[in-house]
Amino acid sequence: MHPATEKLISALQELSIQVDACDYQQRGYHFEIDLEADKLRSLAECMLAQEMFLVFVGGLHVKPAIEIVYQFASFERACRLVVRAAVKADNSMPTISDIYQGANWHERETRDFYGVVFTDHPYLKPLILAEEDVDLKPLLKKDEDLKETSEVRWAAPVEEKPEAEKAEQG
Amino acid sequence: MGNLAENNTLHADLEPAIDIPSDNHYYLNMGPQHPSTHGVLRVLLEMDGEYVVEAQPVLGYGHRMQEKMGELKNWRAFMPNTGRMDYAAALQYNHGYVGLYERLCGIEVPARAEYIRVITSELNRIVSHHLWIGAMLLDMGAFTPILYTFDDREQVLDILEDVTGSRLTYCYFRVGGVCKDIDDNFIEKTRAFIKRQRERFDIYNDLVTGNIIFIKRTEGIGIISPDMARRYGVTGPVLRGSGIAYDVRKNEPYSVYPNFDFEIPVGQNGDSYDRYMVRLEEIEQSLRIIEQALDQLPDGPFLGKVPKKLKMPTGDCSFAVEAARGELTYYLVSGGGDIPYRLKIRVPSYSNLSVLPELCQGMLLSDLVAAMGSMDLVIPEIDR
Amino acid sequence: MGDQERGKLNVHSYSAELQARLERGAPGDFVVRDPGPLFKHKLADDIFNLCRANSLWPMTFGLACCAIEMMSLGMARFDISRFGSEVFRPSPRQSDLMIVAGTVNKKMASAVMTLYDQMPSPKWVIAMGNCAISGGPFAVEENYNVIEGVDKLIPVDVYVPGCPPRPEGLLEGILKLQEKISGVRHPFPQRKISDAPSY
Amino acid sequence: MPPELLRMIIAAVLVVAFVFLNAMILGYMERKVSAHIQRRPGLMEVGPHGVLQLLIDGFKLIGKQLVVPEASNKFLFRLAPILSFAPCVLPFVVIPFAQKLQIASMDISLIFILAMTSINVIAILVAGWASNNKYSLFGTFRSVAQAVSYEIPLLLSILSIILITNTFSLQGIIAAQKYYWFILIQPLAFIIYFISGLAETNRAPFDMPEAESELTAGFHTEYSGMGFSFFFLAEYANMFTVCSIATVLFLGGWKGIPLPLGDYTGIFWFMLKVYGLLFVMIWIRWTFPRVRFDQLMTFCWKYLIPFSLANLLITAVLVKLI
Repeated sequence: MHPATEKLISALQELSIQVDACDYQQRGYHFEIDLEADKLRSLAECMLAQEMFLVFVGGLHVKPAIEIVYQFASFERACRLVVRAAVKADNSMPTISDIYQGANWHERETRDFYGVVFTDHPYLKPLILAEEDVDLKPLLKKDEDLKETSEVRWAAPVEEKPEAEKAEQG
Repeated sequence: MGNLAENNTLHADLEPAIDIPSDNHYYLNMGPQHPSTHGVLRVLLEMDGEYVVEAQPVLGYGHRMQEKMGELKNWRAFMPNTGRMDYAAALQYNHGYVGLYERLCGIEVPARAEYIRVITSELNRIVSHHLWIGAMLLDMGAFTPILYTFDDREQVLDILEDVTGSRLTYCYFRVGGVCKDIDDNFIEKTRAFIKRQRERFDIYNDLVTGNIIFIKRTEGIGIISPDMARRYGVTGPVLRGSGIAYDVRKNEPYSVYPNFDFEIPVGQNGDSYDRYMVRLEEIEQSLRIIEQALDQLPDGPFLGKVPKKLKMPTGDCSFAVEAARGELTYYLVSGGGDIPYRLKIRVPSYSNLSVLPELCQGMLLSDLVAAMGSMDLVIPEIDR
Repeated sequence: MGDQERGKLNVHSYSAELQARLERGAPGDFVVRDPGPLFKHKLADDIFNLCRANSLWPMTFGLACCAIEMMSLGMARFDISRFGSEVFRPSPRQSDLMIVAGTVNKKMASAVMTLYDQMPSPKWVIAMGNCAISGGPFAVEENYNVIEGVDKLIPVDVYVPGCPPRPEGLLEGILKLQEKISGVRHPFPQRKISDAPSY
Repeated sequence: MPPELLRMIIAAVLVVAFVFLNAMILGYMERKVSAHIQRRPGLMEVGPHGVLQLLIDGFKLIGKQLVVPEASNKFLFRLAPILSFAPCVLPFVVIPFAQKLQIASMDISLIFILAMTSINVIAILVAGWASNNKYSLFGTFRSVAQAVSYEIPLLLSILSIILITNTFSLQGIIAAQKYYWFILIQPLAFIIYFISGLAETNRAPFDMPEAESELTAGFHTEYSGMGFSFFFLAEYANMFTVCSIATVLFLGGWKGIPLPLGDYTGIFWFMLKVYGLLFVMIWIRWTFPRVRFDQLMTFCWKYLIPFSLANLLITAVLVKLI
């Protein structure tokens, strides 16, 4: 492992964030983190200090609560992290747009598509959608299509889940 | 944010107007129909005379629901859409999409198919850069270069049309390979093109690179510092112009890129001129890759065995490719079956453009146009 | 600028207008303020139509993929200037022809209509590509943003199908439009291919 | 009818006809030359090699609807094209096309031409202001600043010729070039004059007022139909005027290899030289990118004006000594 990556992992563990290593050949990223929304800002600060850049911010509509997916990567070495954080009970999420300015638009877009409110965001106006479509939230799943969080996570290799077939839709 | 005056040497004697409080600010609406916004970008500008105080891009005039449609269709049905996101470099979008499924489902790709992918992708990158050189100079008021670059572009389009069947919005790659094999005719024409393109660089340099007006318009304009690039997630030639040698092809190699010997051109100052030089050099590097790939091209099948209906495992998967404008990442969340549960597409121009509000403070309107041109924006790609 | 002031920047003055126009229905209902010519004469009309047909100045107006093919048409290989149409005017006031090259979505619709209104008559519209004709690949059931056909917004004269159409296709569309305006396909004697100078 | 009046009427008709013809020829030339620079055939189908294209364009523009924007100043909006067109016709009255082909000979013809060409900037100012469009206003600001600045080196370079010839009469200046053209003894003045002339006529790379990629169409963004074509005509008429002054001052006017009926056929040489210069103007336009506005001003104030002053000074000293 690259020494800078090791440093990043230890810095994250100091923040008591658990980092799981993944199989890059299978998933396309090296580490995954499941995070509480409260720790997001400290994670982002740590990432910036360790010279990672923000690849994207995206939403994921699953059953208990909408998850926001952050992906970070490094300019210097092969190191890609996926961070998933479920939104708080009031459908809100702390913003990281003051740490990573690039997150500004991604968060606005996520608000457009999912209606997640990013607290303290400087300018949470519709970006992609028109002003009158402010409540459209087009990427929210219908109830019958909505899945549990566990249904969209990698299963342990031994477990085969044939019932996943039912996901077919029109 | 007031560091612009220090960075921008050309502005040193002309104090930017941003620090002077003034009631004379006015708003200027640039776009969505404006010759220099490359389609349908709209930028709201707060201006003080000729100086931009603040710029606020308004996106969404080209929003085409690509992420929504990604959740409705299986890979075969969604493939054409990938080519329509970034129409200037469609094959790289194809590449990312099929690569994603191959990684997720563990599908083997024949070596010949990977080589064909690399050759056609790099040709597509050259096409995209051709388009960009012309469009940027068109923004700066020079009309003629675009005709010369389009002339070269048409040569490549002829080659690509032979194998892919379309001129612009390709849908050529398949999960497990490509849909049509290349023949000797293709190889011959490609080699002829490489030779021709190398000669054409002289014309570009005569017409553009050495031109004093061009240098004065681009040097020191729109400086993106490495720190700024990191905060905004800028990638691609725009980032490399700032001196960071980040290229997905080297950093997280995919396909058969490790087999080739090529360099990542980087700039020094991160200004528009560096971005121009980086892209020009990238054409040369792409030519090198194509040359090597043609030499090494193995025999064998061009399409592996793929089940009619893919059965995806549950879980998420990410696949990044180096598109012509920067890092393109497909992130797929699967709930099983053959239709994605969620398809997030990270497009490079989106992050590249998000620098604009910070970049253009205190800039002249003409510089804003030149800086925007140097970023190589494709608006329907940004809006998806 | 403070946050309140930022709000000023984001003005969407079109949306109510768009709604009203969408409700009004068919494009034939538009109020045309053109008073028409002072006098009408058959010969004068013929001459003017001949001139109009051979001098179509398109507007610089690209929306998506098709715009690149529209640009290609202006470039050396296809060279629309042979027919006198290479004068791409950036201002709608000076253009005769609007080539809707690409997908029109809800946000863009009002701008398209405004631009059409800003053009002085007589004016023509070419819907280029499947998106402009019918929404193309984006006309799905869950469509929430794409206008399925620009003819829902403005009257269209010529449809050029394709995704995107080849430049030759658009050229054919322009020739068809000339035929529509003047009644004759390409009014002046057509050049044989062999006579054309080779470039 | 007194013969003098008849002569005036014929002259006026000829001049206006010539302005239209000139615009047509230049428009055709511009589109055809640009096409060949860009390696494409250009106008081809309307008439043989597209020669009728500009005529057709003109007719079409006459037939277009005239749009007057709701919020504009309607009187000024309608006035501007006429204000732009009328003064640029007048210089043709004093341009010596040949020894005897000059409508009116004035002792101060050079001053007259310079005065008339300067009015164009007021027309642009009126057009930009009346349009009530920010882009138009932008173009106007730039245009006025540019025209006022470049007037200075233009005049200074002309002045160094005046010092040599001691006359403002164009025929007098041509007569003074009996043995050699003034471009040989005043090359710097010629270059400065030509560059300033490019800027005065708003030609690329100094086409700030109508910078397409920045200001859509600049000061004439809101003009349609004939309003637009008047600006178009004025631009080409001004180009012709600038180049004909350059021909008179630096290239020996109508002088050339003597032809039969030399008093009248000098027009051949005159036109050859003028259209040669116009060709160079078009060539420059389709080759260079546009300069930035502040660079444009810097270039004028920091380079052109000092150089033309120095040139003027040296000329004055030399004239005094010789």
